[in-house]
Amino acid sequence: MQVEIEKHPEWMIVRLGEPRVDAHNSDALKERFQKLLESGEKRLLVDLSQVRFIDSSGLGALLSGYKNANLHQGTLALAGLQPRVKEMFELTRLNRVFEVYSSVDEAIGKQS
Amino acid sequence: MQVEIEKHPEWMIVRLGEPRVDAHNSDALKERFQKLLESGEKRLLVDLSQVRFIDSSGLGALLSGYKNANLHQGTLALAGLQPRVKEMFELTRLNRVFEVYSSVDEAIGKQS
Amino acid sequence: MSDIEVDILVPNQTRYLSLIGSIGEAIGRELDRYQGDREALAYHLNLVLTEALANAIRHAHCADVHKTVRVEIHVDPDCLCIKVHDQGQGFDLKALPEMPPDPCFEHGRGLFLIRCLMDEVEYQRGVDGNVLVMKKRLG
Amino acid sequence: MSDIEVDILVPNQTRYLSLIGSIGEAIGRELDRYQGDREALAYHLNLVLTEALANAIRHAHCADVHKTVRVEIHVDPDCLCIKVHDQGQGFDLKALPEMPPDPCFEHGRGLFLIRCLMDEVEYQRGVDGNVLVMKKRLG
Ligand SMILES: Nc1ncnc2c1ncn2[C@@H]1O[C@H](COP(=O)(O)OP(=O)(O)O)[C@@H](O)[C@H]1O
Ligand SMILES: Nc1ncnc2c1ncn2[C@@H]1O[C@H](COP(=O)(O)OP(=O)(O)O)[C@@H](O)[C@H]1O
Repeated sequence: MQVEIEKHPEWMIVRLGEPRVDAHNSDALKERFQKLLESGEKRLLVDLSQVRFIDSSGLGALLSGYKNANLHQGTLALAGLQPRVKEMFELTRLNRVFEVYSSVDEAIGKQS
Repeated sequence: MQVEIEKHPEWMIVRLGEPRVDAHNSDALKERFQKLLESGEKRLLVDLSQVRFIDSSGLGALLSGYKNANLHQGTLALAGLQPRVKEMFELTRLNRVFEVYSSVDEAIGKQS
Repeated sequence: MSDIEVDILVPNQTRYLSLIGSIGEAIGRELDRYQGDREALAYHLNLVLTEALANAIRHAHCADVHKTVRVEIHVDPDCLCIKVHDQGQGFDLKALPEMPPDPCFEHGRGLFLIRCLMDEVEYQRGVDGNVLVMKKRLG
Repeated sequence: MSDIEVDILVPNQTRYLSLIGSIGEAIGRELDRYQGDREALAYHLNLVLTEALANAIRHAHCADVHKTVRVEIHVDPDCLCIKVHDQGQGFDLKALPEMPPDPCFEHGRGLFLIRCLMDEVEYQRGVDGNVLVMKKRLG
Protein backbone atom coordinates (compact mmCIF):
# COMPACT_ATOMS: atom_id res chain seq x y z
CA MET A 1 0.00 0.00 0.00
CA GLN A 2 1.60 3.20 -1.20
CA VAL A 3 0.95 6.00 1.26
CA GLU A 4 2.22 9.58 1.49
CA ILE A 5 2.26 11.35 4.83
CA GLU A 6 2.11 15.12 5.22
CA LYS A 7 2.05 17.01 8.50
CA HIS A 8 -0.33 19.95 8.90
CA PRO A 9 -1.03 21.97 12.05
CA GLU A 10 -4.46 20.39 12.47
CA TRP A 11 -4.15 17.04 10.74
CA MET A 12 -1.74 14.34 9.75
CA ILE A 13 -2.68 13.86 6.12
CA VAL A 14 -2.49 10.24 4.91
CA ARG A 15 -2.66 10.21 1.10
CA LEU A 16 -3.45 6.79 -0.36
CA GLY A 17 -1.47 6.43 -3.57
CA GLU A 18 -3.20 3.38 -5.04
CA PRO A 19 -6.28 3.35 -7.27
CA ARG A 20 -7.62 0.23 -5.61
CA VAL A 21 -8.08 -0.74 -1.96
CA ASP A 22 -9.20 -4.35 -1.61
CA ALA A 23 -8.57 -7.53 0.38
CA HIS A 24 -5.09 -7.67 -1.14
CA ASN A 25 -3.78 -4.45 0.40
CA SER A 26 -6.27 -3.52 3.15
CA ASP A 27 -4.31 -5.29 5.91
CA ALA A 28 -1.24 -3.21 5.07
CA LEU A 29 -3.36 -0.07 5.29
CA LYS A 30 -4.78 -1.12 8.65
CA GLU A 31 -1.27 -1.65 10.01
CA ARG A 32 -0.19 1.69 8.68
CA PHE A 33 -2.93 3.44 10.66
CA GLN A 34 -1.97 1.47 13.74
CA LYS A 35 1.69 2.51 13.49
CA LEU A 36 0.80 6.17 13.04
CA LEU A 37 -1.49 6.14 16.07
CA GLU A 38 1.05 4.26 18.16
CA SER A 39 3.68 6.84 17.25
CA GLY A 40 1.47 9.49 18.85
CA GLU A 41 -0.51 10.94 15.94
CA LYS A 42 -4.04 11.77 17.03
CA ARG A 43 -5.78 13.36 14.05
CA LEU A 44 -5.55 11.41 10.81
CA LEU A 45 -7.08 12.79 7.61
CA VAL A 46 -7.20 10.10 4.93
CA ASP A 47 -7.08 11.52 1.41
CA LEU A 48 -8.95 9.08 -0.83
CA SER A 49 -8.92 11.25 -3.96
CA GLN A 50 -6.69 8.80 -5.87
CA VAL A 51 -8.75 5.77 -4.88
CA ARG A 52 -11.23 4.79 -7.59
CA PHE A 53 -12.19 1.40 -6.14
CA ILE A 54 -12.78 0.22 -2.59
CA ASP A 55 -14.21 -3.09 -1.38
CA SER A 56 -15.63 -4.12 1.99
CA SER A 57 -12.22 -4.95 3.42
CA GLY A 58 -11.00 -1.49 2.43
CA LEU A 59 -13.96 -0.01 4.29
CA GLY A 60 -13.02 -2.31 7.17
CA ALA A 61 -9.45 -0.99 7.26
CA LEU A 62 -10.69 2.60 7.48
CA LEU A 63 -13.14 1.60 10.20
CA SER A 64 -10.35 -0.13 12.09
CA GLY A 65 -8.26 3.06 11.90
CA TYR A 66 -11.22 5.09 13.08
CA LYS A 67 -11.89 2.88 16.11
CA ASN A 68 -8.21 2.77 16.92
CA ALA A 69 -7.98 6.56 16.72
CA ASN A 70 -10.88 6.85 19.14
CA LEU A 71 -9.10 4.52 21.57
CA HIS A 72 -6.14 6.89 21.41
CA GLN A 73 -8.41 9.90 22.08
CA GLY A 74 -7.93 10.92 18.47
CA THR A 75 -9.94 10.82 15.27
CA LEU A 76 -9.75 9.65 11.66
CA ALA A 77 -11.56 11.64 8.97
CA LEU A 78 -11.91 11.14 5.22
CA ALA A 79 -11.46 13.52 2.29
CA GLY A 80 -11.78 13.46 -1.49
CA LEU A 81 -14.12 10.50 -2.03
CA GLN A 82 -14.81 9.77 -5.69
CA PRO A 83 -18.52 9.24 -6.46
CA ARG A 84 -18.41 5.43 -6.66
CA VAL A 85 -16.30 5.15 -3.54
CA LYS A 86 -18.78 7.42 -1.77
CA GLU A 87 -21.60 5.12 -2.89
CA MET A 88 -19.94 2.24 -1.01
CA PHE A 89 -19.94 4.31 2.20
CA GLU A 90 -23.57 5.23 1.66
CA LEU A 91 -24.78 1.68 0.97
CA THR A 92 -23.09 0.42 4.13
CA ARG A 93 -24.18 3.57 6.04
CA LEU A 94 -20.57 4.16 7.08
CA ASN A 95 -20.91 7.73 5.82
CA ARG A 96 -22.73 8.35 9.10
CA VAL A 97 -19.73 7.19 11.09
CA PHE A 98 -16.90 9.13 9.50
CA GLU A 99 -16.35 12.85 9.34
CA VAL A 100 -16.18 13.35 5.56
CA TYR A 101 -14.68 16.37 3.73
CA SER A 102 -15.03 16.93 0.01
CA SER A 103 -11.29 17.59 -0.22
CA VAL A 104 -8.18 17.93 1.91
CA ASP A 105 -8.27 21.68 1.27
CA GLU A 106 -11.76 21.86 2.70
CA ALA A 107 -10.70 19.94 5.79
CA ILE A 108 -7.71 22.16 6.49
CA GLY A 109 -9.80 25.25 5.90
CA LYS A 110 -8.15 26.55 2.73
CA GLN A 111 -10.21 28.38 0.14
CA SER A 112 -10.33 26.25 -2.98
CA MET B 1 -20.08 5.63 -36.66
CA GLN B 2 -20.60 8.98 -34.98
CA VAL B 3 -19.06 11.74 -37.09
CA GLU B 4 -19.17 15.54 -36.82
CA ILE B 5 -18.63 17.64 -39.90
CA GLU B 6 -17.30 21.19 -39.81
CA LYS B 7 -16.61 23.39 -42.82
CA HIS B 8 -13.43 25.47 -42.86
CA PRO B 9 -12.09 27.56 -45.75
CA GLU B 10 -9.30 25.09 -46.45
CA TRP B 11 -10.67 21.82 -45.15
CA MET B 12 -13.80 19.88 -44.48
CA ILE B 13 -13.11 18.65 -40.97
CA VAL B 14 -14.43 15.15 -40.22
CA ARG B 15 -14.34 14.58 -36.47
CA LEU B 16 -14.67 10.90 -35.48
CA GLY B 17 -16.74 10.75 -32.30
CA GLU B 18 -16.07 7.17 -31.27
CA PRO B 19 -13.18 5.92 -29.15
CA ARG B 20 -12.83 2.78 -31.21
CA VAL B 21 -12.62 2.19 -34.98
CA ASP B 22 -12.67 -1.51 -35.82
CA ALA B 23 -14.21 -4.06 -38.17
CA HIS B 24 -17.60 -3.32 -36.62
CA ASN B 25 -17.82 0.32 -37.70
CA SER B 26 -15.12 0.79 -40.36
CA ASP B 27 -17.47 0.09 -43.28
CA ALA B 28 -19.76 2.86 -42.12
CA LEU B 29 -16.78 5.22 -41.95
CA LYS B 30 -15.70 4.24 -45.46
CA GLU B 31 -19.18 4.99 -46.80
CA ARG B 32 -19.18 8.30 -45.01
CA PHE B 33 -16.01 9.37 -46.81
CA GLN B 34 -17.47 8.21 -50.10
CA LYS B 35 -20.64 10.28 -49.63
CA LEU B 36 -18.67 13.40 -48.72
CA LEU B 37 -16.46 13.05 -51.78
CA GLU B 38 -19.42 12.35 -54.06
CA SER B 39 -21.14 15.46 -52.76
CA GLY B 40 -18.18 17.48 -54.04
CA GLU B 41 -15.94 17.85 -50.98
CA LYS B 42 -12.30 17.68 -52.06
CA ARG B 43 -10.19 18.26 -48.97
CA LEU B 44 -11.06 16.08 -45.98
CA LEU B 45 -9.24 16.50 -42.68
CA VAL B 46 -10.00 13.57 -40.38
CA ASP B 47 -9.74 14.48 -36.70
CA LEU B 48 -8.75 11.30 -34.83
CA SER B 49 -8.17 12.96 -31.46
CA GLN B 50 -11.07 11.11 -29.85
CA VAL B 51 -10.04 7.73 -31.25
CA ARG B 52 -8.04 5.70 -28.75
CA PHE B 53 -8.13 2.40 -30.65
CA ILE B 54 -7.88 1.56 -34.32
CA ASP B 55 -7.51 -1.84 -35.99
CA SER B 56 -6.41 -2.82 -39.50
CA SER B 57 -9.88 -2.36 -40.94
CA GLY B 58 -10.01 1.15 -39.48
CA LEU B 59 -6.70 1.87 -41.20
CA GLY B 60 -8.25 0.36 -44.34
CA ALA B 61 -11.24 2.72 -44.18
CA LEU B 62 -8.95 5.75 -43.95
CA LEU B 63 -6.87 4.41 -46.83
CA SER B 64 -10.03 3.89 -48.86
CA GLY B 65 -11.03 7.50 -48.22
CA TYR B 66 -7.58 8.66 -49.20
CA LYS B 67 -7.58 6.77 -52.50
CA ASN B 68 -11.10 7.92 -53.24
CA ALA B 69 -10.17 11.53 -52.54
CA ASN B 70 -7.26 11.22 -54.96
CA LEU B 71 -9.63 9.89 -57.63
CA HIS B 72 -11.72 13.01 -57.09
CA GLN B 73 -8.62 15.24 -57.43
CA GLY B 74 -8.83 15.90 -53.72
CA THR B 75 -7.00 14.76 -50.60
CA LEU B 76 -7.59 13.25 -47.17
CA ALA B 77 -5.31 14.20 -44.30
CA LEU B 78 -5.20 13.14 -40.64
CA ALA B 79 -4.94 15.14 -37.42
CA GLY B 80 -4.73 14.49 -33.69
CA LEU B 81 -3.42 10.91 -33.61
CA GLN B 82 -3.07 9.54 -30.08
CA PRO B 83 0.30 7.79 -29.48
CA ARG B 84 -0.99 4.21 -29.74
CA VAL B 85 -3.02 5.00 -32.84
CA LYS B 86 0.07 6.61 -34.34
CA GLU B 87 2.01 3.43 -33.60
CA MET B 88 -0.43 1.46 -35.80
CA PHE B 89 0.28 3.82 -38.71
CA GLU B 90 4.00 3.51 -38.13
CA LEU B 91 4.04 -0.29 -37.93
CA THR B 92 2.11 -0.56 -41.21
CA ARG B 93 4.16 2.32 -42.72
CA LEU B 94 0.93 4.13 -43.59
CA ASN B 95 2.33 7.23 -41.87
CA ARG B 96 4.30 7.69 -45.10
CA VAL B 97 1.12 7.78 -47.15
CA PHE B 98 -1.01 10.27 -45.25
CA GLU B 99 -0.37 13.92 -44.60
CA VAL B 100 -0.46 13.95 -40.78
CA TYR B 101 -0.98 17.01 -38.54
CA SER B 102 -0.52 16.95 -34.81
CA SER B 103 -3.90 18.70 -34.39
CA VAL B 104 -6.71 20.25 -36.39
CA ASP B 105 -5.47 23.67 -35.28
CA GLU B 106 -2.08 22.94 -36.75
CA ALA B 107 -3.63 21.88 -40.05
CA ILE B 108 -5.79 24.98 -40.39
CA GLY B 109 -2.83 27.17 -39.49
CA LYS B 110 -4.03 28.48 -36.14
CA GLN B 111 -1.50 29.23 -33.43
CA SER B 112 -2.04 26.76 -30.64
CA MET C 1 -25.88 -22.11 -23.75
CA SER C 2 -25.59 -18.43 -22.98
CA ASP C 3 -24.91 -15.72 -25.47
CA ILE C 4 -21.54 -14.78 -24.04
CA GLU C 5 -19.67 -17.13 -21.71
CA VAL C 6 -16.50 -16.23 -19.87
CA ASP C 7 -14.96 -18.95 -17.75
CA ILE C 8 -11.97 -18.09 -15.58
CA LEU C 9 -9.56 -20.14 -13.48
CA VAL C 10 -7.26 -18.21 -11.22
CA PRO C 11 -4.86 -19.08 -8.39
CA ASN C 12 -6.27 -18.76 -4.87
CA GLN C 13 -4.46 -15.48 -4.19
CA THR C 14 -5.79 -12.02 -3.42
CA ARG C 15 -3.31 -10.45 -5.86
CA TYR C 16 -5.60 -11.62 -8.66
CA LEU C 17 -8.68 -9.83 -7.32
CA SER C 18 -7.99 -6.76 -9.44
CA LEU C 19 -7.52 -8.86 -12.59
CA ILE C 20 -10.85 -10.62 -12.22
CA GLY C 21 -12.55 -7.41 -11.10
CA SER C 22 -11.26 -5.62 -14.21
CA ILE C 23 -12.52 -8.36 -16.49
CA GLY C 24 -15.97 -7.87 -14.97
CA GLU C 25 -15.60 -4.12 -15.30
CA ALA C 26 -14.65 -4.44 -19.00
CA ILE C 27 -17.70 -6.62 -19.62
CA GLY C 28 -20.03 -4.17 -17.85
CA ARG C 29 -18.66 -1.20 -19.75
CA GLU C 30 -19.06 -2.87 -23.17
CA LEU C 31 -22.48 -4.41 -22.57
CA ASP C 32 -24.48 -2.40 -25.07
CA ARG C 33 -27.61 -4.41 -24.34
CA TYR C 34 -27.80 -2.85 -20.86
CA GLN C 35 -30.13 0.13 -20.78
CA GLY C 36 -28.92 1.62 -17.50
CA ASP C 37 -25.71 3.40 -16.50
CA ARG C 38 -22.96 1.19 -17.89
CA GLU C 39 -20.18 2.85 -15.91
CA ALA C 40 -22.09 2.08 -12.71
CA LEU C 41 -22.72 -1.51 -13.83
CA ALA C 42 -19.00 -1.88 -14.61
CA TYR C 43 -17.99 -0.72 -11.12
CA HIS C 44 -20.60 -2.92 -9.45
CA LEU C 45 -19.49 -6.03 -11.34
CA ASN C 46 -15.90 -5.29 -10.33
CA LEU C 47 -17.07 -5.03 -6.72
CA VAL C 48 -19.21 -8.16 -6.52
CA LEU C 49 -16.51 -10.23 -8.25
CA THR C 50 -13.90 -8.88 -5.83
CA GLU C 51 -16.06 -9.63 -2.78
CA ALA C 52 -17.11 -13.11 -3.88
CA LEU C 53 -13.62 -14.11 -4.96
CA ALA C 54 -12.07 -12.78 -1.74
CA ASN C 55 -14.56 -14.90 0.24
CA ALA C 56 -13.72 -18.03 -1.74
CA ILE C 57 -9.98 -17.38 -1.32
CA ARG C 58 -10.03 -16.64 2.41
CA HIS C 59 -13.09 -18.27 3.95
CA ALA C 60 -13.51 -21.36 1.76
CA HIS C 61 -9.92 -22.08 0.67
CA CYS C 62 -8.24 -20.67 3.80
CA ALA C 63 -5.78 -18.64 1.67
CA ASP C 64 -4.05 -21.82 0.44
CA VAL C 65 -2.08 -20.42 -2.53
CA HIS C 66 -1.98 -23.79 -4.28
CA LYS C 67 -5.74 -23.95 -4.72
CA THR C 68 -7.65 -22.49 -7.64
CA VAL C 69 -10.87 -20.52 -7.91
CA ARG C 70 -13.25 -20.84 -10.82
CA VAL C 71 -15.41 -17.91 -11.88
CA GLU C 72 -18.04 -17.93 -14.62
CA ILE C 73 -19.65 -14.89 -16.17
CA HIS C 74 -22.55 -15.63 -18.50
CA VAL C 75 -24.51 -13.00 -20.37
CA ASP C 76 -27.95 -13.63 -21.82
CA PRO C 77 -30.11 -11.07 -23.56
CA ASP C 78 -31.85 -10.09 -20.32
CA CYS C 79 -29.60 -11.34 -17.53
CA LEU C 80 -25.98 -11.39 -16.46
CA CYS C 81 -25.03 -14.28 -14.19
CA ILE C 82 -21.82 -14.62 -12.19
CA LYS C 83 -20.86 -17.88 -10.48
CA VAL C 84 -17.97 -18.13 -8.05
CA HIS C 85 -17.12 -21.71 -7.12
CA ASP C 86 -15.43 -22.91 -3.96
CA GLN C 87 -14.37 -26.24 -2.43
CA GLY C 88 -14.75 -25.22 1.19
CA GLN C 89 -17.01 -26.22 4.07
CA GLY C 90 -19.74 -23.86 2.85
CA PHE C 91 -21.94 -21.52 4.87
CA ASP C 92 -25.57 -20.56 5.24
CA LEU C 93 -26.25 -17.45 3.20
CA LYS C 94 -29.87 -17.30 4.36
CA ALA C 95 -28.71 -16.98 7.97
CA LEU C 96 -26.81 -13.75 7.23
CA PRO C 97 -28.68 -10.58 8.23
CA GLU C 98 -30.15 -8.48 5.42
CA MET C 99 -29.21 -5.27 7.22
CA PRO C 100 -25.81 -3.58 6.99
CA PRO C 101 -23.68 -4.65 9.96
CA ASP C 102 -23.30 -2.35 12.92
CA PRO C 103 -20.53 0.24 12.40
CA CYS C 104 -18.52 -1.28 15.23
CA PHE C 105 -17.84 -4.43 13.16
CA GLU C 106 -14.93 -4.28 10.74
CA HIS C 107 -16.08 -7.28 8.70
CA GLY C 108 -19.26 -8.70 7.25
CA ARG C 109 -20.13 -6.18 4.53
CA GLY C 110 -19.15 -8.25 1.48
CA LEU C 111 -22.35 -10.21 1.01
CA PHE C 112 -24.40 -7.25 2.13
CA LEU C 113 -22.94 -5.21 -0.77
CA ILE C 114 -23.39 -8.10 -3.19
CA ARG C 115 -27.06 -8.32 -2.21
CA CYS C 116 -27.47 -4.55 -2.62
CA LEU C 117 -25.99 -4.50 -6.10
CA MET C 118 -27.31 -7.72 -7.63
CA ASP C 119 -30.93 -8.75 -8.24
CA GLU C 120 -30.65 -12.37 -7.10
CA VAL C 121 -28.04 -13.99 -4.88
CA GLU C 122 -27.93 -17.66 -3.94
CA TYR C 123 -25.36 -19.97 -2.38
CA GLN C 124 -25.63 -23.59 -3.50
CA ARG C 125 -23.82 -26.24 -1.46
CA GLY C 126 -22.85 -29.50 -3.13
CA VAL C 127 -20.67 -32.55 -2.60
CA ASP C 128 -18.25 -31.48 -5.36
CA GLY C 129 -18.12 -27.93 -4.11
CA ASN C 130 -20.24 -24.87 -3.60
CA VAL C 131 -21.17 -21.97 -5.78
CA LEU C 132 -22.29 -18.42 -5.15
CA VAL C 133 -24.69 -17.44 -7.94
CA MET C 134 -25.29 -13.73 -8.51
CA LYS C 135 -27.70 -12.44 -11.14
CA LYS C 136 -28.29 -8.99 -12.56
CA ARG C 137 -31.24 -8.26 -14.82
CA LEU C 138 -30.23 -6.32 -17.91
CA GLY C 139 -33.64 -5.58 -19.43
CA MET D 1 -2.72 -26.25 -16.50
CA SER D 2 -1.86 -22.61 -16.79
CA ASP D 3 -1.73 -20.17 -13.95
CA ILE D 4 -4.63 -18.05 -15.18
CA GLU D 5 -7.08 -19.40 -17.74
CA VAL D 6 -9.78 -17.33 -19.38
CA ASP D 7 -12.04 -19.15 -21.81
CA ILE D 8 -14.57 -17.13 -23.79
CA LEU D 9 -17.45 -18.05 -26.08
CA VAL D 10 -19.00 -15.23 -28.03
CA PRO D 11 -21.49 -14.94 -30.91
CA ASN D 12 -19.97 -14.62 -34.38
CA GLN D 13 -20.67 -10.88 -34.59
CA THR D 14 -18.31 -7.94 -34.94
CA ARG D 15 -20.24 -6.00 -32.27
CA TYR D 16 -18.47 -8.17 -29.68
CA LEU D 17 -14.98 -7.26 -30.85
CA SER D 18 -14.73 -4.43 -28.34
CA LEU D 19 -15.89 -6.67 -25.48
CA ILE D 20 -13.24 -9.31 -26.13
CA GLY D 21 -10.62 -6.66 -26.88
CA SER D 22 -11.36 -4.98 -23.53
CA ILE D 23 -11.05 -8.24 -21.64
CA GLY D 24 -7.59 -8.64 -23.17
CA GLU D 25 -6.79 -5.04 -22.33
CA ALA D 26 -7.86 -5.52 -18.71
CA ILE D 27 -5.66 -8.60 -18.42
CA GLY D 28 -2.66 -6.78 -19.91
CA ARG D 29 -3.07 -3.81 -17.62
CA GLU D 30 -3.27 -5.95 -14.46
CA LEU D 31 -0.48 -8.38 -15.33
CA ASP D 32 2.00 -7.41 -12.64
CA ARG D 33 4.37 -10.19 -13.69
CA TYR D 34 5.09 -8.33 -16.94
CA GLN D 35 8.25 -6.24 -16.68
CA GLY D 36 7.61 -4.05 -19.72
CA ASP D 37 5.13 -1.24 -20.41
CA ARG D 38 1.80 -2.65 -19.25
CA GLU D 39 -0.30 0.03 -20.95
CA ALA D 40 1.34 -0.87 -24.27
CA LEU D 41 0.81 -4.59 -23.61
CA ALA D 42 -2.85 -3.89 -22.83
CA TYR D 43 -3.39 -2.04 -26.10
CA HIS D 44 -1.55 -4.69 -28.09
CA LEU D 45 -3.60 -7.53 -26.59
CA ASN D 46 -6.77 -5.60 -27.42
CA LEU D 47 -5.51 -5.24 -30.99
CA VAL D 48 -4.43 -8.83 -31.64
CA LEU D 49 -7.67 -10.17 -30.15
CA THR D 50 -9.69 -7.78 -32.31
CA GLU D 51 -7.81 -8.77 -35.48
CA ALA D 52 -7.89 -12.51 -34.87
CA LEU D 53 -11.56 -12.50 -33.85
CA ALA D 54 -12.55 -10.37 -36.84
CA ASN D 55 -10.80 -12.88 -39.13
CA ALA D 56 -12.60 -15.83 -37.55
CA ILE D 57 -15.93 -14.00 -37.80
CA ARG D 58 -15.59 -12.85 -41.41
CA HIS D 59 -13.15 -15.13 -43.20
CA ALA D 60 -13.76 -18.45 -41.44
CA HIS D 61 -17.41 -18.15 -40.37
CA CYS D 62 -18.52 -15.91 -43.26
CA ALA D 63 -20.26 -13.51 -40.85
CA ASP D 64 -22.91 -16.13 -39.99
CA VAL D 65 -24.43 -14.59 -36.84
CA HIS D 66 -25.58 -17.96 -35.53
CA LYS D 67 -22.08 -19.32 -35.19
CA THR D 68 -19.87 -18.92 -32.14
CA VAL D 69 -16.21 -18.09 -31.68
CA ARG D 70 -14.10 -19.50 -28.89
CA VAL D 71 -11.17 -17.55 -27.50
CA GLU D 72 -8.73 -18.73 -24.83
CA ILE D 73 -6.29 -16.55 -22.94
CA HIS D 74 -3.81 -18.45 -20.79
CA VAL D 75 -1.18 -16.82 -18.65
CA ASP D 76 1.88 -18.65 -17.35
CA PRO D 77 4.70 -17.13 -15.35
CA ASP D 78 6.73 -16.34 -18.47
CA CYS D 79 4.24 -16.46 -21.34
CA LEU D 80 0.80 -15.25 -22.34
CA CYS D 81 -0.94 -17.39 -24.95
CA ILE D 82 -4.06 -16.46 -26.91
CA LYS D 83 -5.95 -19.01 -28.99
CA VAL D 84 -8.72 -18.05 -31.38
CA HIS D 85 -10.61 -21.05 -32.76
CA ASP D 86 -12.53 -21.25 -36.01
CA GLN D 87 -14.51 -23.86 -37.94
CA GLY D 88 -13.77 -22.54 -41.41
CA GLN D 89 -11.88 -23.81 -44.44
CA GLY D 90 -8.59 -22.58 -42.98
CA PHE D 91 -5.74 -20.79 -44.72
CA ASP D 92 -1.99 -20.96 -45.04
CA LEU D 93 -0.41 -18.51 -42.64
CA LYS D 94 3.10 -19.33 -43.86
CA ALA D 95 2.15 -18.21 -47.36
CA LEU D 96 1.33 -14.68 -46.16
CA PRO D 97 4.11 -12.14 -46.80
CA GLU D 98 6.11 -10.97 -43.80
CA MET D 99 6.23 -7.40 -45.11
CA PRO D 100 3.51 -4.82 -44.61
CA PRO D 101 1.19 -4.78 -47.65
CA ASP D 102 1.61 -2.10 -50.28
CA PRO D 103 -0.24 1.13 -49.35
CA CYS D 104 -2.55 0.67 -52.32
CA PHE D 105 -4.22 -2.34 -50.66
CA GLU D 106 -6.98 -1.63 -48.17
CA HIS D 107 -6.83 -5.08 -46.56
CA GLY D 108 -4.27 -7.57 -45.38
CA ARG D 109 -2.73 -5.80 -42.36
CA GLY D 110 -4.35 -7.86 -39.59
CA LEU D 111 -1.93 -10.76 -39.44
CA PHE D 112 0.95 -8.45 -40.21
CA LEU D 113 0.14 -6.46 -37.05
CA ILE D 114 -0.36 -9.64 -35.03
CA ARG D 115 3.08 -10.85 -36.10
CA CYS D 116 4.62 -7.48 -35.22
CA LEU D 117 3.16 -7.42 -31.73
CA MET D 118 3.39 -11.07 -30.65
CA ASP D 119 6.50 -13.23 -30.26
CA GLU D 120 5.14 -16.40 -31.85
CA VAL D 121 2.18 -16.85 -34.20
CA GLU D 122 0.98 -20.14 -35.60
CA TYR D 123 -2.15 -21.33 -37.39
CA GLN D 124 -3.04 -24.97 -36.76
CA ARG D 125 -5.52 -26.64 -39.08
CA GLY D 126 -7.47 -29.62 -37.85
CA VAL D 127 -10.49 -31.76 -38.71
CA ASP D 128 -12.50 -30.37 -35.78
CA GLY D 129 -11.51 -26.81 -36.57
CA ASN D 130 -8.54 -24.53 -36.73
CA VAL D 131 -6.82 -22.36 -34.19
CA LEU D 132 -4.64 -19.27 -34.39
CA VAL D 133 -2.12 -19.46 -31.54
CA MET D 134 -0.41 -16.21 -30.52
CA LYS D 135 2.23 -16.08 -27.79
CA LYS D 136 3.81 -13.19 -25.97
CA ARG D 137 6.82 -13.70 -23.68
CA LEU D 138 6.38 -11.96 -20.35
CA GLY D 139 9.85 -12.48 -18.85
N1 LIG E 1 -17.34 -18.93 0.12
C1 LIG E 1 -17.50 -18.97 1.45
N2 LIG E 1 -17.19 -20.10 2.15
C2 LIG E 1 -17.35 -20.15 3.48
N3 LIG E 1 -17.83 -19.12 4.21
C3 LIG E 1 -18.15 -17.98 3.59
C4 LIG E 1 -18.01 -17.83 2.19
N4 LIG E 1 -18.42 -16.59 1.86
C5 LIG E 1 -18.81 -15.99 2.98
N5 LIG E 1 -18.66 -16.81 4.06
C6 LIG E 1 -19.03 -16.54 5.45
O1 LIG E 1 -19.92 -15.45 5.47
C7 LIG E 1 -19.42 -14.41 6.30
C8 LIG E 1 -19.83 -13.05 5.76
O2 LIG E 1 -19.14 -12.79 4.55
P1 LIG E 1 -19.00 -11.30 4.05
O3 LIG E 1 -20.31 -10.63 4.13
O4 LIG E 1 -18.37 -11.34 2.70
O5 LIG E 1 -18.05 -10.58 5.09
P2 LIG E 1 -16.54 -10.87 5.52
O6 LIG E 1 -15.91 -11.66 4.43
O7 LIG E 1 -15.98 -9.49 5.68
O8 LIG E 1 -16.64 -11.60 6.82
C9 LIG E 1 -17.93 -14.63 6.34
O9 LIG E 1 -17.35 -14.11 7.50
C10 LIG E 1 -17.84 -16.15 6.30
O10 LIG E 1 -18.03 -16.70 7.56
N1 LIG F 1 -9.41 -17.56 -39.59
C1 LIG F 1 -9.24 -17.48 -40.93
N2 LIG F 1 -9.86 -18.34 -41.77
C2 LIG F 1 -9.69 -18.26 -43.10
N3 LIG F 1 -8.91 -17.34 -43.70
C3 LIG F 1 -8.27 -16.45 -42.93
C4 LIG F 1 -8.39 -16.45 -41.52
N4 LIG F 1 -7.63 -15.45 -41.03
C5 LIG F 1 -7.04 -14.86 -42.09
N5 LIG F 1 -7.42 -15.45 -43.25
C6 LIG F 1 -6.95 -15.13 -44.61
O1 LIG F 1 -5.76 -14.38 -44.51
C7 LIG F 1 -5.90 -13.12 -45.18
C8 LIG F 1 -5.09 -12.05 -44.46
O2 LIG F 1 -5.71 -11.74 -43.21
P1 LIG F 1 -5.41 -10.38 -42.51
O3 LIG F 1 -3.94 -10.14 -42.54
O4 LIG F 1 -6.04 -10.38 -41.18
O5 LIG F 1 -6.05 -9.26 -43.44
P2 LIG F 1 -7.56 -9.01 -43.87
O6 LIG F 1 -8.44 -9.71 -42.89
O7 LIG F 1 -7.68 -7.53 -43.85
O8 LIG F 1 -7.68 -9.57 -45.27
C9 LIG F 1 -7.39 -12.86 -45.23
O9 LIG F 1 -7.75 -12.04 -46.30
C10 LIG F 1 -7.95 -14.27 -45.37
O10 LIG F 1 -7.92 -14.69 -46.72
